Amino acid sequence: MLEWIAGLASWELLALEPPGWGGVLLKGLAVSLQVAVGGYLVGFVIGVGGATGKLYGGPILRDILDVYTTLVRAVPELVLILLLYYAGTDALNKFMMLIGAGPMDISGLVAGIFVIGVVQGAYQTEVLRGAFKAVPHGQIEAARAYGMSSPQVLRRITLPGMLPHAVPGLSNLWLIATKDTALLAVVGVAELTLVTRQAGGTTKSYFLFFCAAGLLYLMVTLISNVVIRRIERHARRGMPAVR
Amino acid sequence: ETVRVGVAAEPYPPFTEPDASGNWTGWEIEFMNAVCAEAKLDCVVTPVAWDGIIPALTSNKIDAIVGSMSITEERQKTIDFSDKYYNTPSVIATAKGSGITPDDAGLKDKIIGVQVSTIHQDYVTTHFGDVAAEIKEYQTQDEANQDLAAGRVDAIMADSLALDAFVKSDACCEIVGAVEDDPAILGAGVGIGLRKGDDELREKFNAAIAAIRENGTYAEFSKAYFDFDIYGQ
Amino acid sequence: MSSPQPGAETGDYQTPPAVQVADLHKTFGDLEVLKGVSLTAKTGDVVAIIGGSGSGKSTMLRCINMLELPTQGAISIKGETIDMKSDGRGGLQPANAGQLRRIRTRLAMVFQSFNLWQHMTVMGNIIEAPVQVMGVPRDEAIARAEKLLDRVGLSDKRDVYPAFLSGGQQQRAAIARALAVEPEVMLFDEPTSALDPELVGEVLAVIADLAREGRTMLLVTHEMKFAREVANHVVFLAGGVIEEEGPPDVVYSAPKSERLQKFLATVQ
Amino acid sequence: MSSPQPGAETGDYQTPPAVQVADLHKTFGDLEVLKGVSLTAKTGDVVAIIGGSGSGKSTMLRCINMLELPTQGAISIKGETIDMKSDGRGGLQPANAGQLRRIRTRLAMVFQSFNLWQHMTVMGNIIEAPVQVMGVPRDEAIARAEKLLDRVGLSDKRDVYPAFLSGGQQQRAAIARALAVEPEVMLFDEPTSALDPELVGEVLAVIADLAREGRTMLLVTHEMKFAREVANHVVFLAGGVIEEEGPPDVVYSAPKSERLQKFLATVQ
Amino acid sequence: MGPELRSWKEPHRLVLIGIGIGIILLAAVTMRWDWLPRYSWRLVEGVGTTLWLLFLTSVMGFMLAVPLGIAQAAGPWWLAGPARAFCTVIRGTPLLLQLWLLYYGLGSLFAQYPEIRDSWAWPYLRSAWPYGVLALTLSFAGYEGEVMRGAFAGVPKGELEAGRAYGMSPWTSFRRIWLPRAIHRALPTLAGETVLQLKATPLVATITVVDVYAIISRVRQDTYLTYEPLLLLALIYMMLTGVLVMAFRWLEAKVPVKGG
Ligand SMILES: Nc1ncnc2c1ncn2[C@@H]1O[C@H](COP(=O)(O)OP(=O)(O)OP(=O)(O)O)[C@@H](O)[C@H]1O
Ligand SMILES: Nc1ncnc2c1ncn2[C@@H]1O[C@H](COP(=O)(O)OP(=O)(O)OP(=O)(O)O)[C@@H](O)[C@H]1O
Ligand SMILES: [Mg+2]
Ligand SMILES: [Mg+2]
Repeated sequence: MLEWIAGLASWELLALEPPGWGGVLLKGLAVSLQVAVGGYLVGFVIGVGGATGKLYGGPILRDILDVYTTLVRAVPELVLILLLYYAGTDALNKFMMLIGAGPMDISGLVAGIFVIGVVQGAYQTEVLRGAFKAVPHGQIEAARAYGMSSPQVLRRITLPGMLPHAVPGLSNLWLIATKDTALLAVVGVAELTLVTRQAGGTTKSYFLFFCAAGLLYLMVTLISNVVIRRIERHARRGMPAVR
Repeated sequence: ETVRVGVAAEPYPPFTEPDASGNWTGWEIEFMNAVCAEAKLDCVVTPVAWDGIIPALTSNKIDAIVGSMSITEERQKTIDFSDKYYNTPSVIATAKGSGITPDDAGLKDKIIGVQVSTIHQDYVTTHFGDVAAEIKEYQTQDEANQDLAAGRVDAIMADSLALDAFVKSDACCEIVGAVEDDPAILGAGVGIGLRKGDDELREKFNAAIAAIRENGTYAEFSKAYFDFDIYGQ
Repeated sequence: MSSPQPGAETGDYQTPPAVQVADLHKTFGDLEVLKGVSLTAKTGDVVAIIGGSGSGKSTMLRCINMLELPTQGAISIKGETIDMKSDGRGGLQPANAGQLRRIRTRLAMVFQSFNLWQHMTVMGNIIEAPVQVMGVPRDEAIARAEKLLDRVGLSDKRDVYPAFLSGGQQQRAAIARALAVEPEVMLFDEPTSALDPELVGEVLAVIADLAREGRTMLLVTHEMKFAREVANHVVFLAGGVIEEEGPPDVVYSAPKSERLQKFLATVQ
Repeated sequence: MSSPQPGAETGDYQTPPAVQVADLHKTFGDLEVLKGVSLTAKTGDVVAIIGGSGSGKSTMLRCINMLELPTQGAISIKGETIDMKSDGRGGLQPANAGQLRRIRTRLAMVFQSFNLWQHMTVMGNIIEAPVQVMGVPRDEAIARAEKLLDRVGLSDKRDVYPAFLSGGQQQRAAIARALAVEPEVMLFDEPTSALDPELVGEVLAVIADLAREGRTMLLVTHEMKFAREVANHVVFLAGGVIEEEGPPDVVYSAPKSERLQKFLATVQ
Repeated sequence: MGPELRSWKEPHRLVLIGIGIGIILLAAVTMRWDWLPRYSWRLVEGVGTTLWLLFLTSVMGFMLAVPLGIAQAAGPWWLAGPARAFCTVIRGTPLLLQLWLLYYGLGSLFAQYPEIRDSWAWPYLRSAWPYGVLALTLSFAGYEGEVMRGAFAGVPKGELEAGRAYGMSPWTSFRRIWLPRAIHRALPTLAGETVLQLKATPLVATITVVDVYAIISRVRQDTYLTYEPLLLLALIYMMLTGVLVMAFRWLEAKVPVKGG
């Protein structure tokens, strides 16, 4: 039964050239990263807009944003992606047909970035809202008193001021984004988790390939952490250390 | 005419599995090639994750599913099936020398493992649900096999092919025999999944399946995989 | 030491007043803090606002640049009235964001709690508004900031973050930040609370200078002597209204209202 | 108005001094803020610490209860010297956490920036230390806190969070918080900076009361008049050392050092 | 802006509620729901399992996260280092992998030893539940430890100093000032993480724990229906999330924040 672990010894399965699966894993990682970066950025734009809307918007906007964040965060991503990709493109094509245009084929990759972005946007809205609230109100008042426009206040005072409070939450979300890409398997995108399962299932060396994939994910995390720590050190520059 | 044939992206040897360069092989792939050649259809393999394979079919992203799908009444409410193209008996495996028999008496107070959402799960729940101590549901057959080896379940029920391969590769366990047949649950075998109302394609496939059974092609490519007739009765 | 009383000589009675507050009301929940305050400051005036703790001095100053939205009333800066509309819940809100922003660039405020931007150095705090809001080239803003830092005696702290400054140093940085935008009207909320007498004298001199340049100033202070020396008009706030106002000499030497008499008695 | 000079009459020369600071040094990076300060306050003394902005007044006060760790020097409270050991980097650190904690419960501090706990109401802030540190029953602490709130004139704000208070109200809440622990020694960092003259008079009365009860007080202030009225000993800090000290009458009327003369000149 | 809860009777809310009801009605009429009665009891049981799992693992995970956060924010290097390493590894690898390593890796190692197989603990060790709870707890602790680190570091220094100045022991000042302030700052993030945890629970289905997600997968496989079971699942998770979010809102509103 321990062939699982014994399978670890078959290093040659990780060779970069077929029949080794190393190259396939790396290609899967590249796809995952592509989707993660794209989705995260889309999510950040939505998050900044959503958080400002929730804090400073009118009651209607706030309610709509509440519905958005609650719905999107509540529904499992798998359901969202199935609905948005299959039902969504289906409806889109029926609509195109109705107005006489040809059907459109939306690639799984684009759909994936869109879906991850929508999901990330909801979570980032909440993280950023918390961070915005942590900026002392006086700092924002001072900026308004000096005639800054709302976007200027956001860019010059609120965003840098809330950064130290937002970095931990945002970095969590980034790491989640890298792993959420696994869901794109459903729409046939060959990302890291799917190719790992294929490799494991074909060769029966599950343990080996899951460890290999785990290490790849961990590497992404470690590299991300270096960047995150640097951002955080920069963000906390005006704050005395607590002991 | 191009037909996009969906296969499960997760490997299911010996039926469908990819190699490291992305080519799909296995008995079901050969079956598909034979059927398509016979029906003069231009078939392309399109891997889709198992979770998304039905929506992919209904939203026109693929046209047919060749994925060891058992034909049941319940499923026929949602999609159509071609005629069956294989059917294998269901068996019970236990640890070597356990003395367990594949019936009510043998499985009394035992923990039984099955793969979730299979006809086997249905069968075990219906027939042994009252006597067994617990029925454990696994996402894949592989995991159920491992837990049998680890002693966390006392018996597993699955397709004879899957268990045959397992007991051959692992000395821990043995097949103790087939369960009593129940066609209502164990179904009418495996068919090609099709969109509801796509009758033209279904007719073509049915004719082709009958033809390759007839002309020996079916037996020919099956030889390399199985030493018995997988078509069943 | 005594300062000139600039407004009295230079006031031009043809031009509109620098700041005009008419019938200002402000309510926080159930608490009515301001109950109809009216105030006019001519160009070059230095108006000292005095009154007990919690009497609404800060609130009034904050209403003038709309940091606190008035419940009722009107505010004009240099003759331009800030457009306001009802917010539908019994209060007011600005009707024209662009106009408000433009007016705010002509006002500068020194906050009671300083409100320095914690993620910028002292220098960064000072050049922020000139560079970002008024479009002054960076080099020029820095050169000007250096002169201001010199003036408030903070040159050695230019690259320090606010959290590492003493209270008085923070206050001086806040004053330099306000001066950097060269505002026409300055709002000071207790600009000397954290300063020692030596520096109070300095700030006094700076304010007198500014008045001479024709800038208008409203300052909340609880240092009566300071108010007397620097202001040409004193306003005493109590019970949500202006209880008494007038030139400092008159107000201080011959207070009419009983409340003001009591308030001043504790000082002498 | 004039207050008694309590320490002078009630000081008992047999008992150890309430606060003794010996040769205190403090360095921030390259900046040597304190260069050897020594100070003795007898029980019931009210010591006023004056000096320019950034001269190290707050730092000295913060060193006394070890919020800032001295680079060198010794501090005793009521004859008990705070155990310190080298931190291996040229500074000192407390050697005995239990002792330090015990000593701190006998000290109370009012911070220059108030540092009220933002997640508790005014009442919560006041009863926190008595209930959590000193084990006073909650009811009793609340009853006492209500008297204190009355004394500082904040009864109507007992259930308000600090963010919604005016500057002076925050300062009064901070003073009430300090009084609630009934400390033997009180450290005030500019306790009246945000207060109007009326309230300054109140605080002065409170401090005089406390001195009469035999409590010792060290207060940093930049209001010379206040210092003169309330203190029986004045310390002038400049250039990192005590430039001059003595009874207020002597220090104010006949300053010896040139620096102090200049400093006081700006006040008169 | 106060934390006042506005009424649902405002016109735009009525419109939103109307749209919601419309969508539900449309789905009820045009889709196939005949399977629902057969699975309803199992669904209820599944929801129970999911909730219990969520509650257990997030409470235990949070209790682990607090020391992890404080160790990183203010601990000595020999505590901060391991805490950071733990959070990094947990956050850096997929939960599924952790779950499998625990259940199939560690779990089958136990089975190797007859002493363990014969001991009283075997019935527990052979079931999947403890492994699922352990993996989810560690995962929550890893993510939340990171959030708490930021929250602890963000509490204004002056307020902690005030605590110290009043003679609070480190423990009292931690319990009364640092922790509540940090939790209050972390609440919005915490709410999000808890919802994430809710959606992480279905992974335990892979090690034979039957939660609501497993039941829905079962329905999907049995009927080959695409959208109906998924929509029901979405609805169930939405209701669970709604309750969670409301609970956190209520907690958040307990301390008003100016300008919030
Ligand atoms: N944490 C710190 N890091 C670096 N420098 C500091 C720090 N705290 C204070 N300083 C510096 O030490 C000097 C003394 O500060 P301190 O706060 O003791 O002054 P102060 O006498 O209280 O002044 P004020 O009357 O303005 O409050 C100042 O120059 C200040 O910038
Ligand atoms: N955001 C707010 N919400 C509720 N009440 C407030 C708010 N801001 C101020 N108040 C209350 O309004 C009153 C006036 O406050 P304000 O800050 O204007 O006083 P002030 O005259 O500046 O006092 P001080 O001299 O103490 O600074 C006070 O009672 C205060 O508690
Ligand atoms: Mg005020
Ligand atoms: Mg100070």
